[in-house]
This record gives sequence, C-alpha cells and structure tokens, in this order.
Amino acid sequence: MEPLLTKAVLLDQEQIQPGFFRMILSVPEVARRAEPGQFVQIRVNNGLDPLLPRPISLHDIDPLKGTITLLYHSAGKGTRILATAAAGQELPLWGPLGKGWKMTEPEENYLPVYVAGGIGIAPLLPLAAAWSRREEPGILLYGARSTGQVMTVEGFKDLGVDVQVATEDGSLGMTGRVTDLLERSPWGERRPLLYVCGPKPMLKAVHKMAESKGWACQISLEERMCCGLGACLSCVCKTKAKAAGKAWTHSKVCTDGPVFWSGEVVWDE
Amino acid sequence: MEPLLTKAVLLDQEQIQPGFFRMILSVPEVARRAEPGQFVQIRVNNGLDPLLPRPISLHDIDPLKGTITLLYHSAGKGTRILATAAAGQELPLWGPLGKGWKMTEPEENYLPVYVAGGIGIAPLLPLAAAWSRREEPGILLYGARSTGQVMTVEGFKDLGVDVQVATEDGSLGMTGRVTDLLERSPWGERRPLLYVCGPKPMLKAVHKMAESKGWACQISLEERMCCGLGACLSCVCKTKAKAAGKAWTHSKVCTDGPVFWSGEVVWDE
Amino acid sequence: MSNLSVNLGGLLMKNPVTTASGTFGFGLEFAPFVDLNRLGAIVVKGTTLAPREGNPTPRMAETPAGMLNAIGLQNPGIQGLIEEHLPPLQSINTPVIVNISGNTVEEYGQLAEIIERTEGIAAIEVNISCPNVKQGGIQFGTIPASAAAVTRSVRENTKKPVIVKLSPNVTDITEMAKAVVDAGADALALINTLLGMAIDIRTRRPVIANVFAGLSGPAVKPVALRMVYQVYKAVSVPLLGMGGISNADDAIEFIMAGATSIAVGTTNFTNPRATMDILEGIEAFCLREGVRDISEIIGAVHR
Amino acid sequence: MSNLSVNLGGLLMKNPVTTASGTFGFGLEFAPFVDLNRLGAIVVKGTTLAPREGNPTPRMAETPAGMLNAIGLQNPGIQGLIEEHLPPLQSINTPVIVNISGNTVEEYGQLAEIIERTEGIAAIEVNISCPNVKQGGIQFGTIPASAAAVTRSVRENTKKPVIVKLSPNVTDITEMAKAVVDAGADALALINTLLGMAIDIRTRRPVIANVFAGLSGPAVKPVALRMVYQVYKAVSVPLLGMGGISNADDAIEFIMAGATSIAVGTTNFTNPRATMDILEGIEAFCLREGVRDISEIIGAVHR
Ligand SMILES: Cc1cc2nc3c(=O)[nH]c(=O)nc-3n(C[C@H](O)[C@H](O)[C@H](O)COP(=O)(O)OP(=O)(O)OC[C@H]3O[C@@H](n4cnc5c(N)ncnc54)[C@H](O)[C@@H]3O)c2cc1C
Ligand SMILES: Cc1cc2nc3c(=O)[nH]c(=O)nc-3n(C[C@H](O)[C@H](O)[C@H](O)COP(=O)(O)OP(=O)(O)OC[C@H]3O[C@@H](n4cnc5c(N)ncnc54)[C@H](O)[C@@H]3O)c2cc1C
Ligand SMILES: Cc1cc2nc3c(=O)[nH]c(=O)nc-3n(C[C@H](O)[C@H](O)[C@H](O)COP(=O)(O)O)c2cc1C
Ligand SMILES: Cc1cc2nc3c(=O)[nH]c(=O)nc-3n(C[C@H](O)[C@H](O)[C@H](O)COP(=O)(O)O)c2cc1C
Ligand code: FES
Ligand code: FES
Repeated sequence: MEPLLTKAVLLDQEQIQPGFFRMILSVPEVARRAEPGQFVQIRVNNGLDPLLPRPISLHDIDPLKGTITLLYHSAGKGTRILATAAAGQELPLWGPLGKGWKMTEPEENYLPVYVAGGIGIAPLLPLAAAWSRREEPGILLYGARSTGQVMTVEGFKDLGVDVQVATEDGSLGMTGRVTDLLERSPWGERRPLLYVCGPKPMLKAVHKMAESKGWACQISLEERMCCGLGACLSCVCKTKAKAAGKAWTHSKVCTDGPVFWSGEVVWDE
Repeated sequence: MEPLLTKAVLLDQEQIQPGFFRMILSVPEVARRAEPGQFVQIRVNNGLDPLLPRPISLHDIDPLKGTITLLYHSAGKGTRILATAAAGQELPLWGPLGKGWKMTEPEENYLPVYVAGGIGIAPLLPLAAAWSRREEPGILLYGARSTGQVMTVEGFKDLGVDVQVATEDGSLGMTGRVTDLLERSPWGERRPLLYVCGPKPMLKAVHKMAESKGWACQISLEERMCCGLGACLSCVCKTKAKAAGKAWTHSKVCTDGPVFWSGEVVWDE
Repeated sequence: MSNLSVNLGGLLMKNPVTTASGTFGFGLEFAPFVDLNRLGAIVVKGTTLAPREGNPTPRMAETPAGMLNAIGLQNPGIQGLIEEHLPPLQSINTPVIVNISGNTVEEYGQLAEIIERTEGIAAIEVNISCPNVKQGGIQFGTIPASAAAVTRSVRENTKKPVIVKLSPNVTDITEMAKAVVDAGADALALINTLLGMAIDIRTRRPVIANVFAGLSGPAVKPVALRMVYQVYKAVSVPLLGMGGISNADDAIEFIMAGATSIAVGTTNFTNPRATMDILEGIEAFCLREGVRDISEIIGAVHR
Repeated sequence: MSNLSVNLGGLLMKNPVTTASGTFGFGLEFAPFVDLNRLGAIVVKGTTLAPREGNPTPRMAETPAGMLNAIGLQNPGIQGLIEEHLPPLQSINTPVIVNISGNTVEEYGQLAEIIERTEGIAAIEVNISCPNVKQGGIQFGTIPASAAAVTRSVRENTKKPVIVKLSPNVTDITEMAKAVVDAGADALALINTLLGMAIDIRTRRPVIANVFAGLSGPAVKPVALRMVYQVYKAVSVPLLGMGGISNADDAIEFIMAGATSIAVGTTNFTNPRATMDILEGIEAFCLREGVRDISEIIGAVHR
C-alpha cells in the first residue's frame, strides 16, 4: 500500500534497557496499511539539526488502536534526540515503507524461525504475531552481547513462541552466539524458514549456514537512507543479477527490501 | 564584573501578551553580577539550528533568589523555540554582558524618565527598581502600537513609578506616540534624565527631541550579535569620534554599549 | 491568483517549481505525496548512455544542515529510461526534463540526439560536473572550454531547450556561465553539489566509500544564492536556481536573486511534500505582496 | 598524558588548538571562559597597515548551521595592535599569531617588516582573501601568481614562521597551495570563508549591507575537510585546519585529514569555552585510543 506522510503523536515512551527505547505512536492511517518487516522514516524534530529522517522498523502494529510501536537503540545524534521526546509531541514521519517479511503458503508447511541479533529483534515481533495468528508461533533464536541487549522476550513468549537466548558473556541463556543456537537445529524434523535480522557479520554467518544446510532464509538489510522511497539511491545493496554475464546488480534496500530472500543477497568480499 | 558561561534552569515561563513571553531562570552567579541594562546571550537549544545565541536584556534581577527574568517577543526562529521551553529545561547562556544604564550622582538631582517603545520596556524595569531603592521612582512614558504590546506596567506601578501610556490606535492611554507624551514634559520643574529603549525610529525621534530641548538622555541600542564579548565586531554602531578630522567611529554595541549617552550616538543619514 | 507561469529558455512551465535531478527519482516515487500534475516540471535522475551501477556504499552521510552523496550516477541508461520510466510519466501534464551525463564530449552529443527523437522529453539538463575521461578525469564543469564543448555537442544535436547545469566548485562561476551561454545554452541551472568529505574517526577512513562526495542541503544555500545573483548579472538567459531550498521563503530568495525557476533537492528527503508546500508558499507570498505576475519579482534584488 | 605538542612550520605549539582570526578578538575578550595559557596559539583579528572602520551594518546573518559575515576588516591598524592589544598578551604563555591583510603586495611586505621587528609576535598568518586594489579588486587568493607574490613579499621581510591562509573560493585549492609553498610559506591555513549571500524577501534587498559575505560555521565543514585532505596530499608543509569545527570529533577529523593544528572560529560564538572543550576532547580521544603522540594521527586517513 502507498505510504503516507503525516505527523504521529507520541503516546508513550519508555527505556526498556539502558540505551534502548520503546515508543508507541498514534498514527492510524499508517497502522492500518503496515505489514511486518516494513519501516517508517521518522524525523526526530522539525528543525534542520539533524537534517534527515531515521529509518526505524515497525515493532508492533495495531490497526485497531491505530498505533505503531518502535523499538530502537539510542546510539547517535538523531536517536538521542528521539529518546527525549515526551508524550503528546508530534513527530513527522512517512510510511509504511519497503517490502516486509514474506509469509509462505500454509501448504509449504514451514516452521518460522526468527533469528535475531541485538536490536534486530525489533521487526520480528509483528511477524511472530502474524504467524501465531496462523497457529504456528515458531521459534525465536536470539543472540546478544549481554543480557542488557536482550529485550521484549516476553512479547514473543506471550505469542507462544519458543524463545532461546544466547549471550556472548553468558549473562543470559546459553553462552555463545546465535549461530551456536542454530547449530542445534532446534526445529527437529520440521522445515525451517529463517527470518534473520541483526548486525551485518551475523547476517553473513547465518546466511552462510542456511546456504550450506539448505534452509529457507529471509534477511532484513540495513543501509543509510535519505528518502526511503526508492528515489535517491543512497541505500543500495548487491543482489544477484538476472542479466547474463553479470555477477550482481544494485537493489534498493528501501523499496526492493529491506527483506530479501537469502538467495538474492550478494555480500561484499 | 566578568561574564559567566553557564546553564540556566528555566523555573517558569508564561505568555503575558500574544507573542510576548516572560521567563524566570535560575542562574545565581549571573544574577549576583548583573546590573540594569545588561543582557545575556542565551541559546535556545543545544543543537546547530539555530546556530547563534540570542541577546536578551535582563528584565528583572534577583540576586537573593539567584534568578533573572527575561521578557521577549517571540518573533523569529530562535525566540519561537525559546517560547516552547518548559520548566526544568536547561538553557546555555553567558552574561551579564555590556554596559548598562548609568545612574547619576544623587547631587545631580535628575528625575529618571523611562521612555519605552513596545518590547523596549524590558530592560527598564530593573533600572526603575534601582532608582526606586533611592526613593526616586521616576516616570514611565510608554508607547506601543496597541494595548496588546503594553506589558508589565504593574511592575512599574508597584515600584511607585508614574506610568503614562500612549498607543497609536488609542486602545490604551493617550492616542499617539511616546514623543507625544514627551512633548508635555510631565516632569514639571525637575531636570529629566531620559532612559530610552525601543525601535530605531523611536530612538532617533526621542534623541532629536532630547537634543533640541537639552534633556539628558541615555539610549539602549540593538544590533545583530554573535559573541556579545567585543570579539567579532558584528554589532557595531556609529559613535562620535574622539580623533580630530573624523565624524564618527565604530563602537561595539555589546561591550561599549548597549547603553550610550545620546551625545555619543551618530545615526545614519 | 497570480500568474506563476514562466518560460525557462523555451520550456514553458506552469509555475517555477521543479525538482533537482537525483533527488526525485523518476517522479512516480513521490506520487503518494505530490500531485505531479502541479509541478512546473520534473527533472529526473541523471542518465548516461549505458546503464551504470554507481558507487559502492556508503554513498551518503549526514552533515550539519546538509548531506554528502556519492551515488556515482547509478541509472538504467538512456534506453532504460525511455522504455521503463518515461511511459508512466506521459499521463502527467507536466514537462519532463532529462538530466544527462557523459564521459566524453561525444557521449553528450549522442544522448542529445537520442532525446531529440524521443517524444515526451521536453528539455535537456546537461550535468557538466562529470569527469572528462579523455582529460584525466578533470570535470568538464571546471574548465570553460570543456563546458562549452559539451554544450555545443548537445546544441548541435537537439532543438529542445538546453539547460546547462553548472558546478559551484569554480573560482568564477560567471566565466563558466558565459562560456556555456556563448556555446548555445538556452538556460542555466545552478548549483550542483559542492565537493566535500567526511571522516570516521573511529576507523580512520573516509565515511563515503568514494572518499569525495557532493554537499547539498540548506547548508549550501548562501553559496548557491550568491552564485545565482552573480550569474544573473553576467548573462541574459533564464536561470533555474537550486541549492538548499527548504521552504517558500528560500525559493523566493532565489527568484529575487534572479532565478526564473527553482528546484527542490535534498529537502525532498526531509519533507516529501516539499515541492507542493513551496508552490503553495509562493502563491501565498504573491497574494500577500500583491505580485500579479511572478516575473515582477524575478531578479528583484538587482533593481 | 599523550604528547600533543606540534610544530607548525617552525612555530612550536604545546597543543594543536588555536583560534580562527576574527572570531576571538585579541584574546582577552575570551579570558572569562578560556585559560589562554592552555591554547596552542592565539590568532588575533585581521590587521592592516592603517586603522579601518570596516563595513556598515548589518554585517552578520545567521544561516542553516552557519553564518555570514562581512566585517570588512575593522581593526586598529598594526600600530594600534602593537600598542594596545599586544602588551596584555605578553603575560600569557602562548604564542601570538598576527593575521595580516593588505591592499597591495607591498603593504603585505611592510606589515611583515613591522612584525619582524616586534617582540611578542610569534608568527604571521597571511590572509590572501583580500581584494587586490591594483588588479581591480580581484582577490589575491584566487590567482596563484598573486598569492605567490604576496607570500614572497612577506617572506622577504621576515624570518618568523609564515602561514598563508587560503581562500576556498577556487577551482583547485592544491594549485594555490603549491604556488604559495613554492613562494616560501612555512605552513598553510585553510579554509577562509566561502563567499555567500542572503536576501531579505520583505525588503527585496540583500541582508548584509555589503551584499556578499563570508560563510563559516558547521555548514562548511565538509568542504573545509575535503580541502585539507587534498592539500595534505599536494604539499609537504604543515597545515592549520579550520572551517566549521564545533567539537573534538570535528577537530580530530581535520587532524586525520592532514592538519597539524586546528583553529576554532564560529563555534566560539556558540560556546565561548569551545577551545578548551575541544582540547580536552582531543586529550580524551588520545587516551582512549592509545595515541601517545598526536603526530600518530596527523594525516591518518591517508595511510
Ligand atoms: C530499514 C531499516 C530499519 C531499521 N530499524 C531499526 C529499528 O527498528 N531499531 C533501531 O534501533 N534501528 C533501526 N535501524 C537503524 C537506525 O536507522 C539507525 O540506528 C539510525 O538511523 C541511527 O541514527 P542516529 O541518529 O542514532 O545516528 P547518527 O550517527 O546520528 O546517524 C547519522 C546518519 O547515519 C544514518 N545511520 C547511522 N547508522 C545507521 C544504520 N545502522 N542504518 C541505517 N542508517 C544509519 C542515520 O540514518 C543518519 O542519516 C533501521 C535501519 C534501517 C535501514
Ligand atoms: C542588547 C540586546 C538586548 C535585547 N533585549 C531584548 C529583550 O529584552 N527582549 C526582546 O524581545 N528582544 C531583545 N533584543 C532583540 C532580540 O535579540 C531579537 O529579537 C532576537 O535575537 C531575534 O531572534 P529570533 O530568533 O526571534 O529571530 P531570527 O529572525 O531567527 O534571528 C536571526 C538572527 O538575527 C538576529 N536578530 C534578529 N533580530 C534582531 C534584533 N532586533 N536585534 C538583534 N539581533 C537580531 C538574531 O539574534 C539571529 O542571529 C535585544 C537585542 C539586543 C542586541
Ligand atoms: C542524492 C543526490 C543525487 C543527485 N544526483 C544528481 C544527478 O544525477 N545529476 C545532477 O545533475 N545532480 C544531482 N544531484 C544534485 C542536485 O540535483 C542538486 O543540484 C543539489 O543537490 C543542490 O540542491 P539541494 O541542496 O536542494 O539538494 C544529486 C543530489 C543528491 C542529494
Ligand atoms: C566574524 C568573523 C570574522 C573573521 N575575520 C577574519 C579576519 O579578519 N581574517 C581572516 O583571515 N579570517 C577571518 N575570518 C575567517 C575565520 O578566521 C575562519 O577562516 C572561518 O570563519 C572558517 O572557520 P569557522 O567555520 O570555524 O568559523 C572571520 C570569520 C568570522 C566568522
Ligand atoms: S533511501 Fe532513497 S533510494 Fe533508498
Ligand atoms: S557581538 Fe561580537 S563584538 Fe559585539
């Protein structure tokens, strides 16, 4: 559906882990159009500093209440300002943007496996909600550096998702990485469909595993964005070229993605 | 006294007329150093938009409470942002800056006459407070376009000042301009010392009258400022040159002023 | 309602508001927000003879009130443009301007020749901020003779309005302007981006993969406006002004400095509806100030 | 503590942080906020042979993340500087750099000669962004031969370090850099302001009385950084980098691009303590990143 340019009203914002914020925005028309894996371009104020919008995934979509939820890491200039926004404040945004996660046909009988690294958890929750509405809540494999980067696990559990966590420092769940969780193929005899979101090295590692093991896999990519509309060409990634004699072509993360089938994605080096 | 760079805490802000705001800031070290007619350079936020500080006069100085009050017109980009500041917010500023109003020796037996145009009222209140502490509250001649630009008259009355108002549209007080109030020489037999602040055409007109009638007169000037410290030379005005053979020289409004004896000021044209 | 229609070197525009090449895609990307029929013209993404994949990422970085970009002219090539992107624009009642770039003087001529025989393209904007492959990569846009050669090559191959887009990275913009007007430009567009860069102090590497990148956005407005002012004095062809326009007041500044039309670039990324807001703001200004015809204020600051 | 001392073309500085001419007065104006003893050097307001009253007001306008100024070199003249402003700086343990401007090549030489015999001035910064009265007002800083002539005239009259300050309003900054280095510059400072303007749409007049004005502040940082990077590659003398530096990260970007020292300009107006904050930020960076000597990161991005 076509994106909308509007002002969202901030209903509530809370810090759920040090540096990680969850905000609920009232923006009915966007909530009604949105699908899991899509994102919005949100401006953190009305001025020129910072100039550009920030792309943030939809962490929860409630078309009935007319709200969307964002979960984000307050890391840089823009997101630090966003974290100071108070209830009632208006935030300009446009969306929903991009092509989100693809749900397969029920006949294909895939088991959804959400593979998250850190803040990569954000766009997976509405996907799990969609799958659980199909009575197939699936499995979450969640890797993070430490317990302080693990969040919204309860949301997944409430949906009936089997949650498995690994932290690098062992402060929560298994000690190790999300790939260690994957090694165990916790889906038994089922055919997994991996939905992967997280930092680039993790995406690459999971992609490689999925390829070698023949698992179906979708990957959500990130790139610096301006327009989010496919116009500026800032946000390209390499994908398999259809034309003969070419190894790759540039696709737009904002409109061709952010979610790609792993078979489409070409990594550098 | 030397200015101080600090962060003031906004205690309270209210709109007292449409577009005119009064804010009370807790900033003890500045309040203790400040004198009537001085100003601060205040930043309306911590970002780059807008880039520069705004010069605003001290409208009230309370060294005991450690507060200063600013009265300002929310007219442009920066002051519009200032008007949205909420209690508790920190605002970077430096001050007190400039040379303020000069009180004369009691023996000279001047009667202080505050001559204000519109928002030019702002820096005159603390001056009236100082004169009234000397039991010589004086007279306020206050001109404005309309009653909506007349403010803080109560503050002057509380000090015992004789308040006379003229509005161009006749909506309050006499119909006319501040120069019409001056024409009546409402100080009777006393020697007036005019303290003038307001828009440039009004300053010129009062200056001319004072010169032709031989009244003592101080004028507070405004110019665009960057540093407020005498360093950038943005804010110059023409003043009588001391050197022979030169009609004028450039003085700095921020450090040589903003208040000048009328005899020093040279107007263009 | 004031008359806002203008004539940009033979191109009739119903109002002065257009889009800066590379910031508005091929038009339709902005259709959810902008009534494309209300634009004075649509300038599409820079196009080359052959398709190009452009530069590696990162291609973009935010800067104070501005941004750096080094897209590297990713585009589907002139044939791709004509086959894929031009047809959907034909239903829109707004002239389409194609922005062209070449590696050689000849390529510019070839592009002009193809456009000359293509219906549905109203005018050509010639981007001369491109490296001249035959001259060791020095930009056409920084040497008057090279810029003039490019202009002549285009001029000889088309009767459509030729708008030459100047680079601001020069000592004397009026010298460039005169050279390309003498070579046959019907109008001039300015400015393209200022050359800039940014460094990631953590990795000690340039932020942008290409090292250098073009600076655009509100930050550059004072420089762009000054150049429009100077060029207006130096030549008599109409100007398409751009560089940091973020609202109607900015647009009117450019018009008063001498721009017949204005283009909105980076601001499309901060407000996708900006072209409409600016058009409405210009209309409101004219009404408020009693401007019956936009021509009354073009170059007003010079009078 | 890391070693932050640098050698800027013969001028020894205890750390790389100095002030941009015209933004820090004669130093003492900032004494309430800045420990002048902790600065690497103090560059004072541009000075001419005779006193000057400068331009009419308005001389300043705010722009997006920047500002325009057209002060017009108001200054008390070299004698006024030496008599009034130099003595109080002698008690401060920081070298003073005097920024000079002339109407002719000869004036630059005369200024250098006066400074050569004045104690308490450590180095000369030569502002070549001034109109050459004998060449119809074209800036010395936009013609390599004129810039070289100015540099030679200064060089012949002083043994003190000569730092030539380049104008960014040129097609090729490296050409200018090479010309003045060949003519004897010990170091280069860059950048001066970009030429810009602003229009008041209400009055339809330029905002600045002088019409044109110099753009400075964070807005110009990407351009300044790019030029430092280019000039570092082109010449081997040390560079004093400036243009939009507003915090320690910005300063480190300039150092990594190739600046031996950096100057804080417009940011003194938004944070009068900025020089100290930046110095402390550089110290903290070096500590955090294990940089024992600042020289390890000068030009780091080129390695
Ligand atoms: C499709 C998409 C969905 C995203 N969803 C989320 C999410 O749900 N939660 C979340 O915390 N983060 C998300 N991100 C990453 C988020 O956009 C960046 O962390 C954010 O833009 C950084 O802004 P800043 O102000 O903190 O950083 P700054 O350093 O101030 O950013 C400067 C510039 O770089 C860009 N930038 C910096 N880091 C990134 C990055 N990692 N990806 C893209 N652009 C970047 C900014 O957008 C901005 O233009 C998403 C990114 C994309 C592309
Ligand atoms: C010494 C001094 C004392 C002042 N005291 C007061 C006061 O008590 N109350 C009050 O309402 N106003 C006062 N002013 C005027 C006030 O500084 C300006 O109205 C204000 O800076 C305008 O900012 P803006 O964001 O509204 O406008 P913008 O249009 O956003 O301003 C853009 C730029 O122009 C400058 N500028 C614009 N108008 C003026 C002006 N009239 N004088 C100086 N600079 C200007 C701004 O500082 C800024 O740099 C004083 C000015 C000076 C010089
Ligand atoms: C992302 C991006 C891509 C651009 N691509 C082109 C291009 O292909 N051809 C061209 O002539 N100019 C291109 N430009 C320059 C713009 O058309 C415009 O000249 C410049 O951005 C200044 O305007 P602005 O400040 O309003 O953005 C591009 C600018 C941006 C930001
Ligand atoms: C108000 C003002 C006055 C200036 N005066 C001078 C001067 O006298 N001589 C000079 O060489 N540069 C002068 N400059 C330029 C600065 O020294 C510096 O090169 C420029 O402002 C870029 O740095 P910034 O962005 O940090 O301000 C002046 C700049 C400003 C803002
Ligand atoms: S963000 Fe502009 S094309 Fe993707
Ligand atoms: S404001 Fe800088 S000298 Fe007055």
